[in-house]
Amino acid sequence: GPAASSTEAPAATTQTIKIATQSPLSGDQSVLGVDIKRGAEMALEQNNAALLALGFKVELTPFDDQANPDTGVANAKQIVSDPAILCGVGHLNSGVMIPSSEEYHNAGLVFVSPGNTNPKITDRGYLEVNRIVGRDDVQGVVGADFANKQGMKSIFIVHDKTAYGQGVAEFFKQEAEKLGMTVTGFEGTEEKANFDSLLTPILASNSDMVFFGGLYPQAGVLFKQAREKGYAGTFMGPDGMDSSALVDIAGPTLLDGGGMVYSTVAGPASVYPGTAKFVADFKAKYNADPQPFSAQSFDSMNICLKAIEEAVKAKGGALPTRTEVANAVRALKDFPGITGTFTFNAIGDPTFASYFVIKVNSADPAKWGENAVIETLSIAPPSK
Amino acid sequence: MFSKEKFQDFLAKLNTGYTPYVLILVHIMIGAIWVYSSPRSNVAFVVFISSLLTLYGLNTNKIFKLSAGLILALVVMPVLGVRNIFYLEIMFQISVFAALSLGLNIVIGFAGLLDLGYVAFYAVGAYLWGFFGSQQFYAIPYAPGIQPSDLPFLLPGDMFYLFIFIAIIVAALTGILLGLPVLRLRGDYLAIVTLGFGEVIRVLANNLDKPWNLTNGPQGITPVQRPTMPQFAVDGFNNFFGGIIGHTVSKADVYNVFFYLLALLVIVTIIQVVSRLNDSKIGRAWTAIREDETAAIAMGIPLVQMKLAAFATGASFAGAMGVLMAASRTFVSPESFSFMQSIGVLTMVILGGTGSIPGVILGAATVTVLNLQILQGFSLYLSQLRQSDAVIPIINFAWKNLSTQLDPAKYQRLLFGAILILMMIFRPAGLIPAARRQRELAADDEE
Amino acid sequence: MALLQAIDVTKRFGGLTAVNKMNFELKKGEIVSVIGPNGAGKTTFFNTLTGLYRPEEGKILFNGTSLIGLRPDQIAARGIARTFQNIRLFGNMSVIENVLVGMHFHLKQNMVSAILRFDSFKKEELEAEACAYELIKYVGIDTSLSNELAKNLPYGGQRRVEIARALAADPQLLLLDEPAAGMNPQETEEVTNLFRRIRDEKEITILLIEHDMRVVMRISERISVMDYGEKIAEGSPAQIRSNSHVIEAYLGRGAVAGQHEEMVK
Amino acid sequence: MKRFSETINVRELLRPIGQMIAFSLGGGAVLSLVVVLLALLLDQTAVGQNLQARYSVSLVTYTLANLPQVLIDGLTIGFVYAAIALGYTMVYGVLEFINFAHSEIFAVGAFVGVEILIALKNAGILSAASLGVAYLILLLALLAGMTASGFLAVAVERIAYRPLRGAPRLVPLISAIGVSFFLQDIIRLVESLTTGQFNRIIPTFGNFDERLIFGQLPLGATTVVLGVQIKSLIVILVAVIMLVGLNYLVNATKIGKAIRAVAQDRPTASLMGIDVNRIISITFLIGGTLGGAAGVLYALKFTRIDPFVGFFPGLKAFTAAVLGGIGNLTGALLGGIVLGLLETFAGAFMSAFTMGAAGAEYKDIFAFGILILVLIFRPNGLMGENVSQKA
Amino acid sequence: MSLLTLENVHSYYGRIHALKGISIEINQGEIVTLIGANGAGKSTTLRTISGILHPKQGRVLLKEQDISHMEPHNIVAAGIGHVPEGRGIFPNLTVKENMEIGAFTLNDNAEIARRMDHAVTLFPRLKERISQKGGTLSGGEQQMLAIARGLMLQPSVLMLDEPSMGLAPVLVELIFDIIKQLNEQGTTILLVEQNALMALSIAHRGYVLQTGEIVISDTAANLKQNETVQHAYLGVE
Ligand SMILES: Nc1ncnc2c1ncn2[C@@H]1O[C@H](COP(=O)(O)OP(=O)(O)OP(=O)(O)O)[C@@H](O)[C@H]1O
Ligand SMILES: Nc1ncnc2c1ncn2[C@@H]1O[C@H](COP(=O)(O)OP(=O)(O)OP(=O)(O)O)[C@@H](O)[C@H]1O
Ligand SMILES: [Mg+2]
Ligand SMILES: [Mg+2]
Repeated sequence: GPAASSTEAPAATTQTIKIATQSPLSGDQSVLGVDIKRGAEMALEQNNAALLALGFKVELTPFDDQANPDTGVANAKQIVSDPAILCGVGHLNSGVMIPSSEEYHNAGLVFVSPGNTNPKITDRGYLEVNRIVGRDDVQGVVGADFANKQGMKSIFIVHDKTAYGQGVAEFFKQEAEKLGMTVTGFEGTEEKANFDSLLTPILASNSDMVFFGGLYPQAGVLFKQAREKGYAGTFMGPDGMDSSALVDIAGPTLLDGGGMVYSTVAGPASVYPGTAKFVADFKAKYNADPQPFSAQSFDSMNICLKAIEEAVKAKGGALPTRTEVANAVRALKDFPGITGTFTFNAIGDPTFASYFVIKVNSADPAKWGENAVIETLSIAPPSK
Repeated sequence: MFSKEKFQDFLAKLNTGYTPYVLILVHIMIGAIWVYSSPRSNVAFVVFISSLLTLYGLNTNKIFKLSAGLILALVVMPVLGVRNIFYLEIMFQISVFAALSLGLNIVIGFAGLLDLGYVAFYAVGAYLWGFFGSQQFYAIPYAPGIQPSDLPFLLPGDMFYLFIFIAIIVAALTGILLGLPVLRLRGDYLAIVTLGFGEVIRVLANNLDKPWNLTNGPQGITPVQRPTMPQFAVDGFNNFFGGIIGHTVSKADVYNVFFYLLALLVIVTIIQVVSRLNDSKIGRAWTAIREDETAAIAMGIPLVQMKLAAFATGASFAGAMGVLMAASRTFVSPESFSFMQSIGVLTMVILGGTGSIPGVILGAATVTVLNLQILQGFSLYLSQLRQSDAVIPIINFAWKNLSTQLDPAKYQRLLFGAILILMMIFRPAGLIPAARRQRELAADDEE
Repeated sequence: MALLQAIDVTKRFGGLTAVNKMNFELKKGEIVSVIGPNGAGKTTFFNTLTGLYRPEEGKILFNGTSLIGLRPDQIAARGIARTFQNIRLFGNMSVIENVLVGMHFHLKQNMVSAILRFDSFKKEELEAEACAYELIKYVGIDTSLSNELAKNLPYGGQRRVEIARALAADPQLLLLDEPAAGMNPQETEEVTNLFRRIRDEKEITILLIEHDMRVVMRISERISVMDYGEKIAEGSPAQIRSNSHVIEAYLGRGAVAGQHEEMVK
Repeated sequence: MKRFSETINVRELLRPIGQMIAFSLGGGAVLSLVVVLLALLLDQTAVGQNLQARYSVSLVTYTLANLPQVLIDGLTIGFVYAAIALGYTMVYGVLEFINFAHSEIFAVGAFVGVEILIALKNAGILSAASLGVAYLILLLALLAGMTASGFLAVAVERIAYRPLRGAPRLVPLISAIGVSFFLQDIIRLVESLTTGQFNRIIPTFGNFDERLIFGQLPLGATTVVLGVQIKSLIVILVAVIMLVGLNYLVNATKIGKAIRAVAQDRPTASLMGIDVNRIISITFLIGGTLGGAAGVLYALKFTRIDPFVGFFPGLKAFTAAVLGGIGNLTGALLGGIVLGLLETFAGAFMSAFTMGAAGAEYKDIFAFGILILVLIFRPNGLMGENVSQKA
Repeated sequence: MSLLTLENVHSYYGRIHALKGISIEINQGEIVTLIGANGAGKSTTLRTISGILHPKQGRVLLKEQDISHMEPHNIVAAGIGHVPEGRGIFPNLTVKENMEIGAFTLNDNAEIARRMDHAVTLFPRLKERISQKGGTLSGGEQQMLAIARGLMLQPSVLMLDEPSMGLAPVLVELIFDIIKQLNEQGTTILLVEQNALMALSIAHRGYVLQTGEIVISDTAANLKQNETVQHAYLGVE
């Protein structure tokens, strides 16, 4: 058993294993990217004991992909050229993940993605590419189903023109039309501050719901301005909305009218108690609330650690190869994370990712944790 | 006593007779052996590639320079590169950006037109092959993300070679199309219009997924095909270099070498074209326009035509490089063509020395190495320190306690910005100033 | 037939008529001066001839064909070269490059031949260079200065380079705008002789604007006087010198004019 | 003592206000006419039917009902652009270079203003403030932002631009890009040292978020509520004051004349007894101050700021400056108004006129497209005058 | 005691050694002229005095005060005016504004207006062009403006660099008359002219510069008779 091995085999010389992260640490996407790194960092600090006991010191090697494919690929090559790196966590942008993961694949280095929901990531079927988040095609569907159940008739869809936001929005739209709801508009915008012009058709369409495919900083401002202009319907969004800063930005009027709901793959505290501890630890360590994908990054890192541990054990305490670690990731069964329980399917998607629809209950950012789960779904990724 | 003159004498002595030959060879040897023996040391790599500078700067005969350069670029680099593909990637990116900088240099350095949207032409090339070299043609009816993945490819991968040439033409035409209306504008107006144009191209790439899905929007197009790599090439590479490299090289890595060499080829072509043009009536006309438009036109130089020529030439190189990039990455997405990229290339040109071909190449190399290797390496090093038990000696400060907010990895722009400012203050004419400009600066610095 | 003919040329700036119904004719091989008070419209008239300004009214015929609406570079290509009142050399190009730029439209090379370096290209470049050296020598610049940056030459030297650059275009008509301004008497005399040589040896017609009567009176075969945009007198130097209207408006009666007389003798 | 009219050039005070009104009315009228005409033309075509199907209103009704609000929104954002553009224009006018770092100077102003408000909020002062006090507090934040940005701009010029005065034109440009990067990360560093996060949200206080309602227009099943937010009015008001003040300073005072002289010929200006360095510092001070004010107003209007907030508004503002004719203050205003109106019109009506195929995502393309068009016909911008050097 | 003194002044443009140890003395109330071939360093001398260029070696003294390292605006404030070669008109300022800038150091609006009136009566042409932009003036009009602007300051020492360049003969006469008048009213004048004969005819003393060095200095009358001067600079054969 693990306990036995940890007492008997503290190797005389500890070997160093490294785990890489890649996310934008600089530039305007660093808000999210830095917290991906932090989530992983915290997981490593909290859970490196098992490997240490086996005689392996685990180090984090954080890389900055600058949200730029060229930098991502160059870093990827640097990562794969370091034999001590056995597992990786990243990226934020699908546009960076896709070309970079070609390198991981060539080198047999396993990566666990905390945030890339683009279907293409796993559709290539690489052994080395896994993710613990749901796919856009599922999350969009969850949202649309929910909206339908709530009796929404007309929906205006907005997205942020990123692979993530537009991805979710496209699937939401597809499903919504299938369910017979009217999609009154489908518009993308890179605007971050002034939504006046976009609000003209939104208000004129008199839709029951506005769905925003994207992240909370943009959504918060949009929702705030929409309410200021008198929009009274419901707002909805995907897991990119999951931040207390949303209500801080959007202000109390967010809850007026139809209020605000969001779908998420990250379990709320009531379902996954680990989440609450994570948030508390995070605040203690970094003096800030974790951003979206930070908890997922925490889980991704834990999966890496666990897989390496399993691989080491399977090899009788010796340093495993990258392929062995990659296989070990796929071999994990019902890994208990704070954002779900994970088992990977043949292409690296989590089987039966859990999806929640959550309603925002309070305009006080401090009470973000008290948002109510109003729907829980467990959905398998579409089979290929 | 140390004196400046003595030191300069000493330097001059080093640069005569056989000494420079010895110095160059020693530098290359040390660099190569060091990189070979510790294939992951950044310092070793910087020492190694700086041997190109020694080779360029020291005074040796042309044939020696050429053959040493060729061996370095065609043999030593690929061999060391496949031992650590990160280096190959850096060399590849240096080549790509050097090619882009050389193209932009025609526009800025020679004709004096400030173009802030240069990557637009790069995007044109990349999307051209991205569209024709992938399944995108058959994905037109589907919204991004929801197309089936088993669509056929429109063209075979070997059309890649043809598309390099097509891209040259298409990018040049795009340059002319943009240039026609705007080239009458004064310098800074041109700057902002080209900036706008760069944004327009990026926004189009991001948005032309509706009503017809031509670019697949923000998701980008993948997979983009590469030309076929015959097995014998892979085997040949392994047979030939296997002994030195120490492991068998996979097809993917031979592709890396291939694209690296292709980029080199483009650079050599550009250098030839640019220096020959510069040394003809066209180059003289560009300089004349840069100096005084009114006088130039009164001397019979057709202004718009010459400016268009500069614009189109610059654009065409970017177009060719775009095709190369799309194939090497097998992926194109709008993120590669942001305004920041344009600024990056501009920085390389000016940092290296506007109008100076070797300068611009050095500028591209410096920025790329700085960005991908030195700054990242520095950050990693500090991050390692923070995870170790190391202590700063005298003040007895444990690295562990360094606030996580101070993580240097997050502040690359700060470092980069500071480097830019300092460079401009202390070396405003660039790393290797253009020969002509050097005199200009020397004469002006009293004013 | 007249080489150049300006008929009723008018150029206005807002409310100001800088050139007013100007009629002017130039025969092949002449040296003619345009003089007149400051702001009379002389430079503006030059600028309309070379296409930098488009006149509101009137015709300009060169060798019988109209120049109106042509771009400056097209007009230059038809054989009109010029210098500028404020020297406008390409300061950061060498002297010889400046002269080579003047040959631009005579060179047959194009992008393709320049890149591929055909023999014809090399030959042409060599010839052009030789020709440029010739011209530099011709205008009286030491050829050892050929590779000096133009802006590093003293004022008088720059004026000469400008003339060489204009000659490089192998023009039929050369327009000189105050070529002797800022020159001392000795240099003034040298360039005056140069102009005469250019006309005699190269058979180039010369039209010049100048305030220095030492130049004007010595070489002009004919002088046109402008004031307030109009031609107020025309004639031989002797006629103009004694035209009371011109004396009043332009020459003045005092020391300067007298001095010039003295000097010319 | 001199009489008022002798010392104050009233004409220079009134002229920009008149121009402002003329531009706003003119720009709005032209664009309104275009969309209304388009709507009339397309009403009975597939375009109209598509809209009928989606919103159950006719295209003409849709256009007419939305028009007033779109005009108001367009002008508001236009004034924001104009306010930022003034800073660019100021510096460009004197040094003839694009101060890329202006967007970060703007951001610093925004952060200083917002941090003060957050501090006041945490001290409980903000929530207790009466309306009058709220306005005073806003003024305080505005002044603080202006001061910080003003001094920062002067410091940046000293350190990063002044040593480069004699260098070729592109050199200070690169230095400015360097400053821009540097400041972005400095803001990030400073802000995250205190709270771990580097974005900030302006506290809600006073009545700035309230919307003054003018009336309602029926639109199919719904109504369009016409109104303008108090904070938008504040933005416009401050921008107008800034413009008038700056215009007066530059065109009617001695300092202004000196600024223009330095802009055109530094050595000669110094021969006139003008202290060139001082004038350049003053210019940066003014430009920075305006940038800081714009930053605080921006935060007030759009709620959330981060160290990169300056970038896009900066880009737009610079475009506006060029559109109007760079270096020309009134031009900056006109450019801002035109750009603001244009993009708001594009964002609001594109989707209706293209049957949903293209919408708000193209509004920037629209802005740049118009810029190119304008420059083809007026190569020096709308107000730029062409002082060609004489041959 | 001299009003303005140059002691062994060396000036450089980058590496170009333009003034090689020049010493000049100008007394209160004098007209002093500098003559020399193109590129001799006449303009450089004026630039060095007015602070646009700082000497690498040597001193410039104004009434015994060392001004060699003062900035141009302070030198102007100390009473030295400089009408530069090439005119230096502010192209986007109107004629009127150009003239107002000339009196920048002055704060009395009435006095400024008075001086402006005086200047435009001297050059009626400028009055016609009063609200035209400086950059669109003809060459000679710009020259008039430059001189008029120099008069606005009413400095105690006025340096004029080739004031007659590009001017019609009548105006050249006028300019020299004005210079004489100014001098009679007490302004000390340092004059650089290509038209050396005329310059010498109104000057008290003159210096001859040759490639950055002073080769002759004498009274104007003597210089006029000096054969070298006659031959090289007066065009007498
Ligand atoms: N672009 C312009 N805008 C307005 N007025 C102008 C412009 N160009 C020239 N002028 C005016 O037109 C008149 C003629 O100018 P022009 O330069 O032709 O004179 P000129 O005869 O060459 O004088 P000079 O001998 O002083 O050089 C002048 O009064 C001048 O102010
Ligand atoms: N800005 C400059 N940069 C470099 N060299 C210069 C510069 N200005 C003048 N020189 C050089 O300095 C020397 C003296 O020039 P200066 O202008 O003082 O001559 P000058 O006597 O006024 O001649 P001119 O009669 O032509 O006005 C010349 O050799 C000239 O080429
Ligand atoms: Mg003239
Ligand atoms: Mg001079």
